[in-house]
Amino acid sequence: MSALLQLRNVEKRFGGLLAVKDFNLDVEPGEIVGLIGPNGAGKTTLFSCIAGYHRITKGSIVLDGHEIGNRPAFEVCRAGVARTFQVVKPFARMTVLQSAMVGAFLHHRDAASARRVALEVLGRLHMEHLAHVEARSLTLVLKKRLEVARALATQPRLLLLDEVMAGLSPGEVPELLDVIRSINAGGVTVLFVEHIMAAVMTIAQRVVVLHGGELLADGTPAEVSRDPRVVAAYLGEEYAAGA
Amino acid sequence: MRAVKYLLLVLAIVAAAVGPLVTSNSFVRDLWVLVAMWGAVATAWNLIGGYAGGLSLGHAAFFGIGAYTSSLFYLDLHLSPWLGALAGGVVAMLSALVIGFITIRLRGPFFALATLAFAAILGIAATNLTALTHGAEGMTIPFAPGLGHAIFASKLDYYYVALALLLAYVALTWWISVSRFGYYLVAIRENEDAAQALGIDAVRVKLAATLLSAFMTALVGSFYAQYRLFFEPSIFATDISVQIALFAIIGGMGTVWGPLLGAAILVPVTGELQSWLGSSLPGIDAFVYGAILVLAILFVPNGFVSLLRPLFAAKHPPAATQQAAEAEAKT
Amino acid sequence: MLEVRGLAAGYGENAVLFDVSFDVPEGSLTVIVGANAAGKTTTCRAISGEIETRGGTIRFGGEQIEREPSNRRVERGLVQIPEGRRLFPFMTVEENLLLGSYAHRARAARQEALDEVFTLLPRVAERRRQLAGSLSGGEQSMVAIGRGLMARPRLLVMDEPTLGLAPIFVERTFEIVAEIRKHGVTVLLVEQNVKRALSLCDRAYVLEHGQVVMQGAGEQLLGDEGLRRAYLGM
Amino acid sequence: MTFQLFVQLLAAGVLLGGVYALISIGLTLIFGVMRIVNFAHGEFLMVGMYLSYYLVTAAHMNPYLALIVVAPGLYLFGLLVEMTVIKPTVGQSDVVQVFATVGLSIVLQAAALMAFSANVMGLNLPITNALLHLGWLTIGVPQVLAFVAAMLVAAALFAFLGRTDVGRAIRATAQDRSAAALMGIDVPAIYRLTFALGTAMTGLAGALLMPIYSVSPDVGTQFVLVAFVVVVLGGMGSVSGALVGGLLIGIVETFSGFVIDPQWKAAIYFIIFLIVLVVRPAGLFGIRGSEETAS
Repeated sequence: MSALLQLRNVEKRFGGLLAVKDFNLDVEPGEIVGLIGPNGAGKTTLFSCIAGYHRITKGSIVLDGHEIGNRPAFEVCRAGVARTFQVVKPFARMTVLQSAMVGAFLHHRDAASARRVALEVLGRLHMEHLAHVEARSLTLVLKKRLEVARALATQPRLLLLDEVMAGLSPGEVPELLDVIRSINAGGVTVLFVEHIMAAVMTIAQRVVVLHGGELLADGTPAEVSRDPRVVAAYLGEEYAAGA
Repeated sequence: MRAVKYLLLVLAIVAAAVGPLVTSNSFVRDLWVLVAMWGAVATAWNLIGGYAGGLSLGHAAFFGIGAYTSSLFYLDLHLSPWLGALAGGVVAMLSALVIGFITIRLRGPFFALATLAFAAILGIAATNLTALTHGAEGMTIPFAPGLGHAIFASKLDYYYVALALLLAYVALTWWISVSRFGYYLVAIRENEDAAQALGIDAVRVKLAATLLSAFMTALVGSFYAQYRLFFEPSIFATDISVQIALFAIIGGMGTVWGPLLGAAILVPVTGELQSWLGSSLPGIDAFVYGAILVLAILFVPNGFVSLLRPLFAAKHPPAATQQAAEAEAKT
Repeated sequence: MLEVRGLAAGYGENAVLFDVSFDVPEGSLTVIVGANAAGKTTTCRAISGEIETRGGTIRFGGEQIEREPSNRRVERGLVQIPEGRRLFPFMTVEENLLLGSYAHRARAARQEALDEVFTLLPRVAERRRQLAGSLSGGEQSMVAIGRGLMARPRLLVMDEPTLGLAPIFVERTFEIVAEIRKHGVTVLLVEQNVKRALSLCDRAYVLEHGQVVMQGAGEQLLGDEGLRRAYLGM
Repeated sequence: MTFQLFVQLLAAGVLLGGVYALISIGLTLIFGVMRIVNFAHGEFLMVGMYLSYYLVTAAHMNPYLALIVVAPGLYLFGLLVEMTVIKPTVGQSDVVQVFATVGLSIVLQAAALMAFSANVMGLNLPITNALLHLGWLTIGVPQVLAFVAAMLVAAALFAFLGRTDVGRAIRATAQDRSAAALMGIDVPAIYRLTFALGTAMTGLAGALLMPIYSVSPDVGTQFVLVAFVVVVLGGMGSVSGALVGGLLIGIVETFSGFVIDPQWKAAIYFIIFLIVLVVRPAGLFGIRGSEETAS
């Protein structure tokens, strides 16, 4: 069984700055993989490279046998990768249903079937009752969830979630975690970036740690959180040495 | 609710059909023609400006191309303006392809400036390519009524031609607004990055809308030529482009009926003003236009349609909306 | 000198701070630590008036200031060195410093302040004619500190001054912080570098998910297992 | 082309370019600081020209002394416009920003038409027709005076922006408005000041043009497009870019007017304009990324 997503020797350089260095990663079908790292580790950059928003300077990104590195974002999406944005990008003046339909139109040309698919996805995210509310009037929690719904409506094989928890109050996190679990149970592979560690540790089957643009650790949540190099990256060298 | 909506629609169409018959006053009939005509152009502009979010200040270019192309074919090659209009539409699409490639990646004000410059270049060309366009002297089409010439003795006939165009455009806009293409345009307008992330090829979709809008605008330009039977290079002027955009903005951009509503309000108001005061106080009409524009953009940025919307709005439970409104009020 | 009570703030509908309370006594070095996205920068921005507060009070020198615009707070001597330095890249180092003393309270003593900054930060003096944008990250952070000092602060809020710096500059930054304090300036330091910051400060607060979850003397917090949880979730 | 002709054209081009630069500096300054593209810019020029015209014809002032009245007059006018029309649009969508100033431009033009009629009016004084002979080189005195005054004003602006606290505050606000606020700068006040200053400079340009060109309500439209071309060429927001861009466009205009039909000269600008927008949208001196970032 080969990996759904394969990153090989991926490098991203901005002028003189090497944001991602010789990065390798395999994501198997059906996994939930968390990508963590301190500020400036290159997580969002890596996401943007996979999703086609940044060009990579070296290496290859393969989805299910097809090269998607350096393809424009819309082609990456058509290949089966859907993403959310760290800073939500709602279609402000569209309703929730309409927003989801934009995603659904990718595989369903006529409005009736796009609507059907969109409603089905909204149902899975417990948002049907909001179908006719304008996206701009949603609360942030719901906007984040709408991002997921929109992406899901494109019927992706791989879902990239970029800090969907950020900005949620502590009480709102578990609800979204359940949603992500159920999406994964529905057969969608999930790769996510997250800062809220408690969330990462409960949901991820595997955690990949990025530090200074390089792979620092890769393992189960428990393994990773005990890894002295990870502790050092988060709290400072001396802390790890002293603790 | 739905029934009321359709009833209103039927009433509006009937009113539009018989309205000009009520009067025989030529000035009033002219207003009806102008409302239909500018309503149609503004509806065409709305595809780019309202749905796709590209603030074109150069639609006079397509309007003028339509007028010049059909007139040149008619005068020099005796081609019926009905066909000439189609030719004008094709020429406008070709020019839209060129300007589209230049401007499609520009944002907001820069897109507006580039389209403005494009129309200005055409205006200069029309003034100076005298052999082709008769330069500043303008194009005069001899009055020779006949269906094949698309020249009519009665304003009523012109009115029904314009009304047909207008209804076709409004219907097309409605159809687009509920189809994939329309959803994609709005998605791109609202957030291009997010649209790309959902598999939308934004450049292609925007270009398609530009071509369609250019074609539609050019057809009305040909109509204008046959209606007025005279026009000059000033047809490319920025004022015309601004006016086109203005109708759509005042009425309500990105809505099916907004541009028509804008034209229906502004054309008679300024027409009347001009006829009352135009000779004693030239500029009063433009002054009112400008003042309405500034006030509307600051106080009714979503257009007059947004004021009517509560009358038609379906009743959805506004629970989430209310919450958000409160949050917004706080910020 | 600074008393924050029940502070709530955010961006749009994005609530970041829920209930943040802490004190910065006059003459102290107080530290706020916390993981990414815990709300540290938002706290700084609320204190300086860059964003509006949603609830709670901020008192500075006994007076309530949470409704005042930024420029008034600067006039009171509440000065912030923002996250990411935020120098004016197309201006020279010297111009950046002069802008630091734009506030009326600082203008009178401008030349004196400039001399002090150059003495404290000789590297900055060497670079005074260069464009700020052309400096290395470490040098930029020195300029940012200098620019903050030019405002003659009573309280200097430093938001992650070591972020992204090479170890040698991190070390230098902490030395400078200690130096500033010796000059009688009260400092509120927000840091990711937990160990170093906690060993230096009088009192520290740990922020997690927009709330203060721990507080105490720096050394005391250092040994606490809860701190690691706040960062790594388990 | 003979050497003499070349020099003659170059001189004329540079002189014209100086005035173009002055017309454009206000536009670019306002954009640089406030990120507002002012479509009513040409009408500010027109207001300056009318004010100068009436000061000369009705109040019998010397056209160059009139500058002393025009500059503060337009400054106040700019303040008024900023407080009524511009301020509410700061931070709003593109539609609002573009069409608020487009509407303002229509209003001002129509107001001028109502107040002064469509007549084209020019000054006819000894000084407006005076010529300066430098050997075989002949140039108009008003052109020279306009150029010299434009350069003086530009130099004064540079000194103001570079050497005063307020000038530095203006530049700081342009580069990073929230960091500027942390310096204790009152950003809304800087916006007001910048807009009024930009308007005053444009009015000055109008007054300097008055002895050379004639004024009519639509005169702004002739010059506004030149200003946009200059500003885009020099880089939106760059004052020195506007200076260089103005000189370049002045030279291009005189030479192209000689080589090809002068009627086409405006088309040349626009083509340059479109090429710059496509090839180098930041312009020759434009600063990319000086906009405020989201975080």
